[in-house]
Amino acid sequence: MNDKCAKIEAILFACGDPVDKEKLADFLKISKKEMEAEIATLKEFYIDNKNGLQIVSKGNTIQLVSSSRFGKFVASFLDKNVNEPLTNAALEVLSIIAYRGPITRSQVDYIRGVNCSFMIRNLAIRGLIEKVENLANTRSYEYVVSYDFLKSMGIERIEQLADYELLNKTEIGQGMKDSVDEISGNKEGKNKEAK
Amino acid sequence: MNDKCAKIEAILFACGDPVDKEKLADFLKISKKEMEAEIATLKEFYIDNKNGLQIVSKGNTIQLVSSSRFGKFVASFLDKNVNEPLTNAALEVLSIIAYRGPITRSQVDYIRGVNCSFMIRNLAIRGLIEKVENLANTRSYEYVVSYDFLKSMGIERIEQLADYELLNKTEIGQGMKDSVDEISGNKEGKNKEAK
Amino acid sequence: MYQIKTTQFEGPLSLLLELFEKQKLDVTKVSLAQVADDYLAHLEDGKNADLANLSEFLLIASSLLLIKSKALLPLFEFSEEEEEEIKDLEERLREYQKFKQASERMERIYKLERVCFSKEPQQKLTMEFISPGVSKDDLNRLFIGVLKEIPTKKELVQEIMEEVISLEEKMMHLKYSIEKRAQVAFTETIAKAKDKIEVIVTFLAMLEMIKQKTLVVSQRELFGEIIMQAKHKD
Repeated sequence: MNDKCAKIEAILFACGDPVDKEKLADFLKISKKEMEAEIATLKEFYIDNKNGLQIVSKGNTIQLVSSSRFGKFVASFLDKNVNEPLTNAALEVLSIIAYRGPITRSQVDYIRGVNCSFMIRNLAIRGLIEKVENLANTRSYEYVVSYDFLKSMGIERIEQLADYELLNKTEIGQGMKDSVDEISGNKEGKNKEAK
Repeated sequence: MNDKCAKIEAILFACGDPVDKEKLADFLKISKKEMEAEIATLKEFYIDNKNGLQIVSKGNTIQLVSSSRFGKFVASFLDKNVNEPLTNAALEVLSIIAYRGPITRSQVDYIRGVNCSFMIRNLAIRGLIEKVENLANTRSYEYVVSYDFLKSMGIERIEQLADYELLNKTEIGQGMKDSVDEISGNKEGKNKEAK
Repeated sequence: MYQIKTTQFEGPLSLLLELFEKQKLDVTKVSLAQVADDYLAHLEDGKNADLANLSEFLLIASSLLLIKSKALLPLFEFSEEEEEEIKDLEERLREYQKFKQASERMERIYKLERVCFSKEPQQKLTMEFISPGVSKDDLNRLFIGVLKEIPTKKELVQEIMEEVISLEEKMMHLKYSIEKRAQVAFTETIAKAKDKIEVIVTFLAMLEMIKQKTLVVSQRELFGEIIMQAKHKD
């Protein structure tokens, strides 16, 4: 595989979604025509080598997908594995988003003290949580639980959760931040106390 | 590419996330040993053909990822900031966990000679390390590096770190456990008095 | 002069190692004696007396004092336990050194940004709704559990800072004692010490006061009682 093809493969893979061919050509600093040639080469490569991947073109976009030959096969593997029960950790994340939503991913990470992106993704795939625009920062999202999830617990509105008022407001995480400040420089305070 | 490799490629691609090797072997109706052989073949295929993809493994799982050769290139296409700077202290903790994981917090503290709980928490929030249950003691946790760590270093598995074999071995034997106990014993004593 | 960064992350081992590296020494028992003075000088420096990890600094200081005393008194023999303690320190230093070097190598690779990306989830991948089978009460219990797991400010501070015994405080104390009475025995001042660390701090406080010429000590025999007296400026 030539270097351009490999780069196209890497980008298409990392994006997952369809990618605009023109944008890709610009990025690779090649002409549209060259771009088409590279795409053709990559398509051929997958066919000639009987890979499990293929390229799908639609309008001005191309997308890397798993080979249609294995469509059912892949779907049945996914079915089997996505339907696994949620882990306790994932349920904890769900409870955080329920009681504290709308909440950003990094706030969830902070509350649990571990990175939760994987679990958040998993919850979103199952339709338990939804992304909403972050009003404070348009570059990031916030999460809330879905209406379907509320219904599955027999309620209509988030406020109907047990102890919602109290648990939605409880100050959390602040203690952590304070102590970080204290340790990273505010030692004088501590000395004064000791005296 | 043989049919099994192509199927593995298709499934790994469709899942996106790390996939359990055993589940994959069961699904493909092949033995563990055969599974390892197929993975090795697929890895070789990517190397021989200079593809834009590679396989990362950790524990019993594998994941299909874009090639580390194109790290900066893909990052710039996705407009993503990667590998945010780490302090020396964070790097030290990270290297201890990388080479010695699974490792408990107090063992990390002992090696560095200082309390590392903040560092460990920060690294966990950033997703570079993760907690695993301590098999020897269910009340405490151990830490290991994450997939994100392997991917940010561009290595296929933890053993690829320089001098892994050498540093993975503990030379400090008996003295260690005793002193850890002594230190934590002192702490408890103090806490009690402080109350 | 070398300065320790007074962040909580710089521990006694990294200080010792920097002293070794500065003098281009290997980590051995002999070289430990050579850097012991520098190390103790940092601890005696009042600025460093309230380091977050003072106790860890002091535990190692006690091993260094032991090694120093051997260097000063050739006839002095280490007990088996002391030998063990010194060997342990050497091993820990070498071990820490390995990881420090490994972390430097790791940083170089990390900075290359040879990053692998996983596949972004396809937008279409959202599946049908799958009920997790949790009730309202389950969710409540789960969230309260999460709240309980969050370390409180107090716990964290205590864990990191511990209770700092400041050298300064100890010196005030000693000064008070010797002013009240003509003579004070060292063993008396440590009779109520909580742990080894407090003994060490008291000893360091005594050394510091000798240096500042506010106190004189006498000792009749090797390992005999140390008697402290106030030194009055005439």
